[in-house]
Amino acid sequence: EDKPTIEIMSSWTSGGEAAALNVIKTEFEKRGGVWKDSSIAGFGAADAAFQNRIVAGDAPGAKQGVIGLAAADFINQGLFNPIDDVASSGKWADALPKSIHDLISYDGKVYLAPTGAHGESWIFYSKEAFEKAGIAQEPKTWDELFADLDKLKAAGMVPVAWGGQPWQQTKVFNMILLSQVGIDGYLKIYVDKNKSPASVEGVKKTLEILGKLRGYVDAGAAGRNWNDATAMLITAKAGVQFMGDWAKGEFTVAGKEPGKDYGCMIVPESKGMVYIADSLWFPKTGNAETDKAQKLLAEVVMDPAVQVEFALKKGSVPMRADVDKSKLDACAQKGVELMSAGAIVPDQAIVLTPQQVGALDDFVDEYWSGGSNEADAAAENFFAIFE
Amino acid sequence: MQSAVSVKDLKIAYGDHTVIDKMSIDIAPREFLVLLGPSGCGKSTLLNAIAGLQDITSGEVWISGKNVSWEEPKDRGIGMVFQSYALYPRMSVRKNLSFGLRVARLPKAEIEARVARTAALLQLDKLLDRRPAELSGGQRQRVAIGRALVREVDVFLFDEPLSNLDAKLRNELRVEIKKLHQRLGNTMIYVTHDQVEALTLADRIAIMRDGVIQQLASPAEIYRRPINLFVAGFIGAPAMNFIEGRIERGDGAAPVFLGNGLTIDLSRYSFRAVAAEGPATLGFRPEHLVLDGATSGLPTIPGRVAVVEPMGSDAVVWFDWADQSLSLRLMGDVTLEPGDALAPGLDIAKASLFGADGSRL
Amino acid sequence: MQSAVSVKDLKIAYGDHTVIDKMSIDIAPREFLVLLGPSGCGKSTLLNAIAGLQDITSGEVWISGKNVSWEEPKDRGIGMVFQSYALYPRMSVRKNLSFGLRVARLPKAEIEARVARTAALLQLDKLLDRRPAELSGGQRQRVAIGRALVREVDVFLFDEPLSNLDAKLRNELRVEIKKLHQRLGNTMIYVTHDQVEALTLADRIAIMRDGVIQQLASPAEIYRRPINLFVAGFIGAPAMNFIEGRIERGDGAAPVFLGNGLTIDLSRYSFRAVAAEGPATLGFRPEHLVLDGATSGLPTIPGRVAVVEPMGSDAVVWFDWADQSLSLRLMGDVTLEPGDALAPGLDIAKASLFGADGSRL
Amino acid sequence: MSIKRKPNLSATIALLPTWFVAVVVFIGTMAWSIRLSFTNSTLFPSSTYVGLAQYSKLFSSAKWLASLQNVLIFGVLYVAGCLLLGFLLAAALDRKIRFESAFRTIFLYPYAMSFVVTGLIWQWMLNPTLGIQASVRSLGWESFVLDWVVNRDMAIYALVLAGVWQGAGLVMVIALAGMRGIEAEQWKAARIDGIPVWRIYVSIILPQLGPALAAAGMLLAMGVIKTYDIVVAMTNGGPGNATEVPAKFIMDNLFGRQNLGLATAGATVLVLGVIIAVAPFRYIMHMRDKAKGAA
Amino acid sequence: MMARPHPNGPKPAQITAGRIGLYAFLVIAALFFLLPLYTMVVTSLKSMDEIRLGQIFALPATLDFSAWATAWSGACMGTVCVGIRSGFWNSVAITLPSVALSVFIGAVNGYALSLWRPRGANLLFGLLMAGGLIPYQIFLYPMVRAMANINLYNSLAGIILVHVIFGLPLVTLLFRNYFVSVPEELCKAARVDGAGFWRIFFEIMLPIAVPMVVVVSMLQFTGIWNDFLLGLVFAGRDNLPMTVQLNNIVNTTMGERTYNVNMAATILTAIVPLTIYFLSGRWFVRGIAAGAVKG
Ligand SMILES: Nc1ncnc2c1ncn2[C@@H]1O[C@H](COP(=O)(O)OP(=O)(O)OP(=O)(O)O)[C@@H](O)[C@H]1O
Ligand SMILES: Nc1ncnc2c1ncn2[C@@H]1O[C@H](COP(=O)(O)OP(=O)(O)OP(=O)(O)O)[C@@H](O)[C@H]1O
Ligand SMILES: [Mg+2]
Ligand SMILES: [Mg+2]
Repeated sequence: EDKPTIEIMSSWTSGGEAAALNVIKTEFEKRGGVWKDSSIAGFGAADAAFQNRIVAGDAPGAKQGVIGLAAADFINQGLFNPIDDVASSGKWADALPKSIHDLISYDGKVYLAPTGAHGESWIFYSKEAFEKAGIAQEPKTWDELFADLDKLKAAGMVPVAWGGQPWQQTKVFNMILLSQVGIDGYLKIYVDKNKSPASVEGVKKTLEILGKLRGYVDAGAAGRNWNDATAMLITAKAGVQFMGDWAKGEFTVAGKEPGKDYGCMIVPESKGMVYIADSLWFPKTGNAETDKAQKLLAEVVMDPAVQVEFALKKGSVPMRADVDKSKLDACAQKGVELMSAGAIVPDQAIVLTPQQVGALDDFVDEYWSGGSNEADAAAENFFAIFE
Repeated sequence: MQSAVSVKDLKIAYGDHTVIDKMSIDIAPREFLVLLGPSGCGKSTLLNAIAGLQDITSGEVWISGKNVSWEEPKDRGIGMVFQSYALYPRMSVRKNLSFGLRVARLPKAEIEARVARTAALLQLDKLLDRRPAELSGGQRQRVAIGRALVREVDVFLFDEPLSNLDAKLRNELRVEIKKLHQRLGNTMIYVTHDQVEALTLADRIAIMRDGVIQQLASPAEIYRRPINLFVAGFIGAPAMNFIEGRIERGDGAAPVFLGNGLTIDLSRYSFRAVAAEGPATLGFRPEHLVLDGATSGLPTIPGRVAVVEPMGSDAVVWFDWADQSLSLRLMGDVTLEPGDALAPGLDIAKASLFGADGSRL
Repeated sequence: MQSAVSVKDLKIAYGDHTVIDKMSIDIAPREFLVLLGPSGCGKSTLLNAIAGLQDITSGEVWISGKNVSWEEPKDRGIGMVFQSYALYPRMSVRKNLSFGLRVARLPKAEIEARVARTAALLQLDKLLDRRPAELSGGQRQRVAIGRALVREVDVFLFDEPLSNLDAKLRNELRVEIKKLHQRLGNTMIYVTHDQVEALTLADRIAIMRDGVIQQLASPAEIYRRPINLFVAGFIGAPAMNFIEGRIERGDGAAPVFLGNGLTIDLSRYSFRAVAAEGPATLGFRPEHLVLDGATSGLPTIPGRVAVVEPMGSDAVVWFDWADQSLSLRLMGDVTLEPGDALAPGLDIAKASLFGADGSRL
Repeated sequence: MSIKRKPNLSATIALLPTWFVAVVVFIGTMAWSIRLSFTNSTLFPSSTYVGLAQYSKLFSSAKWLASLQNVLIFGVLYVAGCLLLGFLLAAALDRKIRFESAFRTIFLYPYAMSFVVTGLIWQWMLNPTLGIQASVRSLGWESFVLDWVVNRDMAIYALVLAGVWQGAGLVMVIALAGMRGIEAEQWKAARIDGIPVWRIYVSIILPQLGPALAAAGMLLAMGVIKTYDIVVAMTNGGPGNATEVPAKFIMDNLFGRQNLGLATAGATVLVLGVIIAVAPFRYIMHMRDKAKGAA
Repeated sequence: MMARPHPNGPKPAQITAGRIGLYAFLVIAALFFLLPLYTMVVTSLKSMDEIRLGQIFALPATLDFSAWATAWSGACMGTVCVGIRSGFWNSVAITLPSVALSVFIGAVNGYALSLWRPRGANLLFGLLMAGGLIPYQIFLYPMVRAMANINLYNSLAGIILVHVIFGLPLVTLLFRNYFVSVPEELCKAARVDGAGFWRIFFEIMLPIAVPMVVVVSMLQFTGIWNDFLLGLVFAGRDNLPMTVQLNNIVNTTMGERTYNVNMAATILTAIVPLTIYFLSGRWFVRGIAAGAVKG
C-alpha cells in the first residue's frame, strides 16, 4: 500500500492526553494516513528514546515536543524537515499569534506544527474548602491570598496543595515572577537575559513570595505529583493549587465542574499568563512516504476543528486565533482572552536551552527546599543560569 | 573406686536406626581407654554423648561420680579434641586457647598463667600469635589439644585426633600424647580407627562394631587372644591370616585342625573350653610363621612368594597357598623374590581358633 | 637400553621462585620409581612436568625414546592417577573409564573390551554404573587407577594415590598396586610422602628436598646407607636416633666417636673415605640397639624408659639418655615400664656417621 | 633457550568475544566519553575543545557534589545494611527454625523485584500522607512521624531502607550457605568451651564468613554506582538534591538537558572514582590468589 | 521447676526466652519483607474511590478485580489500549535468549579464566570488573551508534546482544569464583585423557556447574526481565518489554493516577521472576551453597 504512514512518538499517555492525541489520529486516518503509535510515559524516557533513535539514524516520523529551544539543536543540525509549504498554503501566519509563529520558524522556515497551548498561571481552589474557611471572594493581591491561606490553615486544612517536583516549582516561580515584573519585565529577563536592577528586584520579590508559601504546604509535599496535589483539592483536604490548566482534566475525571465545585483564577496581581505550547516535530527520515505523511499530519494538526477538539480533550487552549471558542469551559475562555490580547509570556522551556531550563529548575528547587530566606543573595545568583 | 566416666545402659538412636544399644562401660580414673572400630560403628556418637553434644535416647552418663546426663557440655568437666581440629580459624593460637576461659570470665592473670603453662607443655610458645592457617597440621593438632588442656579438667575426649596427619607426624604426635597422659594422669577416652594408635596408646581398648563393644581388654590381650573373628581380623597389620577348616578328634586323641590339605595338631593350643568337633577357622599372625619351617619341627604351609614388602627394619612376604594369599613377617633383610618357593612353619601355641559362630575357641 | 622416561636438565620456576633445578633422571622400562620427599619439595611439579601438565622453564622430557617436551599430555603415552582421584563427578564409573577412549574415537567394541578388562582387574565390575559420589574412598581410588590403566600406555604416573585413604585401606591398596605392577610390567613413577609406601613399592627411590634429588637408590640402600642426614632422618619409623659428637683418633689408633659422655670405637664402621677428625653425628635405627647391651659386648647407652609403645608384633621403647629421647625396637612382648633403667648395646657396623656438612662419612 | 609450550589456543579464542567487549565496548566508550568531556558538546558531540571547562562547571554544581556525597552515603549504608540484616536473618534461620524455607522465601523474594518497583512501593509506603504514617495516625497515634521520602534529611535513608529491603535476602542466602558450610565440630568445640550462641556467631562464624560476605558486598556494590532506577522511582533526586545520584545526574544531562559535555565529564569522574575505589580491592584479591597458589 | 528427677535419657525440652525472641525477630522481619507485597496486592484489589480514602493497609471492602483486567489487557499507552499483555511475550523473547547466551558465555569465560589462565587473563578479568561497576548510562550513546552501524539497532538481536554485553561482568565473576574452587586436577585428568578445551567444558565442567548455572540464570533472568532503560533504548517499537509498558502506565506525568491499575500492572510485571523465586528458591539457595558466591 502507499498510504502515508507515520510513527508518532509522544509522552502523552494519560487519559486526557491520549484522548487528545486520538483526535489527531482519527482525523489523520480519516484523511488516509496510517498511524503508528510509540508512546512512552515520562518526558525523560521519551526524550532519551527519541534522541537515541536520532543518533542511530532511525528517527520516528513525528515527535511530540514543546515549542522552544529544545528543538533548536535538532533543526540546526538539519535533522528536521521544514513544513513550510503546508504552513504557507494553510496561511498559518494569519491564523497564529505572531509570537507563536515566530517560535515555530527557524531561518524563515516553519518547522513545528503547534497543537495547543497551556496556560500556566492558574490557581485552582476548592470551593468547599473556601466555604469551610469562610472565604467568600477570590483574593486580588498576594497579601489577600496569604490572608486566605491563613484562614484555610486555621480551618485545619492544608492551605496549598503543593506539587514538590522541580518542574512544578519552577512553574510557580514563573507565575509569581510574571505577577511581580509584568509582561515586559518577564520578557526582559527570559528573552533578553537582562540583569538590570529592576529585574533583580523582581526576582527578589518573587523569591520572597515563594519563600512565604513554604509555610503553607504539608509534610508530604516533596516529590508530590501534581495530580496527587489536585486530588487534595478534589477531596477538599487542601485549599489551593498552583498549576497549569491541565489540572482541569483531573477535576473532570472526578466529576467536578468548574465554577461549581472548584474555581480557577490567574495568580494575584498578574497582568498576563505564562503559557507553554505543544507541537509536533518532524525529523528527517529519508523516506519519501513519511515526508508525505508529515505534511498530512501538519495539516491535520492545524485544522481548526481538530484544534478545538484537541483543546477540549487536553484541557488546553487552541493555538489558532480563528476558532470557535464557545465550547471551551470558563477557565479556558479566560485563557483564550488573554492569549488574543497578547497578554501572554512564554514558559522557560520555550525560550531557554534545555541546559538553562535544567539550571533554572535546580535554582528554584535549591531555594525552595533549601529553606533559605536569603532572597537577596539568591536573586543575584538567578542570572547565573543564563551563563 | 569411683569411675572417672561411666556409661550406663546407653542407647542412642536416630529415628528407628539404633546406633548404640544398651552400652555400659566404666572407665577408671587415669585410665587411657581407646575406642577402636571401623568407620560408622558409633565411636564418635558415643564420645559425643559423653561430652553432651549428642542427645541420648535412654541411659545415663556419669562423670566423676555425678550424673551429668542432662548437663551442658561445658559443665561436665571434660575437654575434647576433634579430628578436624575445629580451631577457630580467625583467632590467633593464644585466643583459641583462651577464648573459653575469657567467656567464663576467669581472672586475666589466671588465663594468662594457664595459657602459658599449656603452651609450654605443648611447645606452642612461639606459635601463640599465629593464626591456625599459618600452622602445619601437627601444630594445629597440638593447639587443639592445648585448647582441651587449658580447661584443666579430669577427662579428655579425643575423636580421631591424628587421622588428618601424614604418617610421620602421626607417629610423632602419638608418642607426645602418650607422654602427655603419663605426665598429666588424666582420664582419656580416645577414638581411632587406626589400630597402631590403639595398641600403642591404650591401657584398655574397646573394640566396637555396629554400636556394640566386642572386646574390652588390654592391647596385649586383644592382640594375642582376640575374642572373635572380627577382633582378630581388625587388629594387626598386615591382618591375621585365616584358614577355614574343621576340628576333628580321633577317639580320645588330641584334636587336629584340617583345612585345605593342611593337618595341624592342636595339642599345644590352649582352648577356652573343651574343643568340640566342627567347622572352625584357624587364625595366625604374620609373625607367627617361621620362615625355615622344615628345621623348626612345626607344621609347614608350603607356598610361593607373590609380593615382598620390605619396610626397612622388617619385611612382609605375601605368599600364595591354596588360592589364598598369606603373609609372613621377617626381620631384617629378605632375599626372597616373587616366585620363590617357601614352606614356613606355624607356631600353633600363638595362633587362634574360632568356632562356627566366630567366637574364640 | 633406552630409558622409559628421562628428564634432562629440567628446570621449573614460578616467576623467580625455582621449584625444580637442573634435574636429570633416567627411569628404566618396567621400573617402579618412587619420588619421596616432604610436602612442597616439588614432587607433584615434576610429575606434572613429565605428564605435560606443567610448563617447564628449560630442559627436556623424553618418554620411550621420544622428546615429548612440547607434546600434549595425551600424546605422551602416559596415564596418571591423582591424589584427589579427580574422577569426573557427573559420569558413571564406566563413563569415567571410557572417556579418554571415546575422546580418542576408539571403536565401540574396543572400548568395551578394555573397560571390561580393566574393571575385572581392579574388581570394579559391580560398580560400573555408579557415580563417584556413590563409591567409598578405596573404590574411588581404584577407579582412578582404572582410568589410567585403560589407556594401555607404557608409563604410569601416580601422585600420592593413597594419601586420602585410612591406614587399613592404604595397606591393602598398596599391596594391590605392587601386584599390579608385577603383573603389568609397566614403568611407574609414584609420588608419595609416606615412606612405608616408598620402601615397600619402589625398585628405586628418589628422595627429594627443595627440588633437588638427594639420593636415588634401592629402598634397602637408602634405608641402610642413607647418603646424608636429611635422608637418614626422613626414612624410618620411628626415625633414626641421632647423637651429636666428634670423631677423634689417637695417634694412628682406630677412630672413636665421642658424644655426650659416650665413647664408641669406630673400627667396625665402614667409612666411605678415610675418617677425619672433627664434629660428626652418629645415627642408628631403633632396631640397631640390642636390649641386653651388657652381655652383647657392644658399647652401651644407659637410660631410663620414658614410653613403651607396644605394636602387637613388636614394640618401640623410648628412653631418655642425656637430654635426648632415643628409641629402641623390640620384638614380641615387652615387660619394661616407664621409669625402668636400661642399657642397650649399639651395633656400630649397622650405624651411620655423618660429617659436619651432613653427608655420610 | 626458553621452552614455553604454546598457550592453549582454544582458551584464547573462547575469550576473544569477551576481550572484544572489554576493549571495544568498555574501554572504547570510556575513551569516547573522556574525549567528549573536553568538548562543549550539547545535544550532539562537537569537536570544539574547551579544556577543563566542563569539569570546573561540574564541580561548581551543587547538584553534582551532592550526588557524589549521596551515592557515598547510600552505598556505604546500603551495603552495610544489607550485610548486617542479611547476616542476622541468616543467623536466625540457622538456628533450626520451623518453616525455615518459608521464611527464606519471604526474605529472598524482594530480590526478584526490580529497583523501579522497589522504589515505587516504598515511596508510597513512606509517603506521610498515604503510607505508614497516615495509617498509624488514623489508628490514633497522631504524633507519629515517618516522612522519610519527603524529608530532606531522611530521604537518603529512605532509599537505603528500600534498598536493604530488596537486597538483604541475597546476603541472607549467601551467609546462610556459609554458615551451613561451617563444620559441625567447631560448634561442638565452642559448646564445650561454653561459648554462648550469640558469641559464637559474632566471634567465630562472622569472621569466617568474611570472604563470602565480601563477595556479596561486591555484588551489591556493583549495583551502587549504577543506582538510578530506585532513585527515579522513589524520590526523583529530591527533595532538593537530597537523593541526587551521579548516574541520574549523567542521565539528566545526557538527555533531558542536552548537555553531553557535562554528562561525559561526570561519567569520567565517576569511572576514575570507581577505579580508585576498586584498585586496592583487586590488588588484595590478586595477592590473595597468589598466596593461595603458593600454598 | 519441680524437684529434679533422676536424669536419664534425653534432656527434657524447654522453651527459652531466647527461642521466643528468635521467632519474634523472624516474624517481625517477615512482616517487614511482606508488607510492601501485601500493600500492592491489597491496593490492586480496591477501587479508586476506596484508595482515595487513603487507608493503604486496610483490606479492600469488596474485591475488585477490574484493575487486573485493565492492567493486563485494557490499560492505554497513548492511543493504544491493550494493556501490558503485549509486552509479555516481548519480554520473554528478550529474556530467554539473553539469559541463555550470557550464562553460556559467562560459564566459558569463568572456566577459561580460572582453569586455563591464558595470557592476560587477569587483565581481562580486571577490565570486566571495572566495566561491571560503571553505570551503563555512559555506554548508551556510543552503543546506540555502534548498534546502528551494525544494523542491530531496534531489533530483537540488538537488545539481546546489549543484555549479554552488560551481563558479562557479573556472570563471569560468579562463574570464575565457582570454577576456581573446582580442583585443577579434574582438568588435568581430562587433558591426560586427551580431551581439549571444549570437550572438557561441555562434558565435565558444565555438568558440575549446574547449581551455578541455576543461580546465575536466576540472577540474570530477574536482571534482564526487570530492565527498563536498555529495553527502551535498544529494543525498538516492536520489541518493547513489559517494563516499558509498565512505565507507561505507572509513570504518566499528566492525568489521573489509577493506583489500583498501577499496582496490578506492577505485580503482573513482577510475577514471572517472583514465581521463579518462589518455586526455585530452593535451587537458588542450593546453588549458592554449592559455591556460587565466595571470596
Ligand atoms: N545425624 C545423623 N542421622 C542419622 N544417622 C547418623 C547421624 N549421624 C551419624 N549417624 C549414623 O550413626 C552411625 C555411627 O556414626 P559415628 O559418626 O558415630 O561413626 P564413627 O564410628 O565415628 O565413624 P568414623 O570412624 O567414620 O568417624 C553411622 O552409621 C552413621 O550413619
Ligand atoms: N602455581 C604456583 N605458583 C607458585 N608456586 C607454586 C605453584 N604451584 C606450586 N608452587 C610451589 O612449588 C613448590 C612445589 O610444589 P609441589 O606441589 O610440587 O610440591 P609437592 O612436593 O607435590 O608437595 P605435596 O607433598 O604437598 O603435594 C611448592 O613450594 C609450592 O609452593
Ligand atoms: Mg567418627
Ligand atoms: Mg603434591
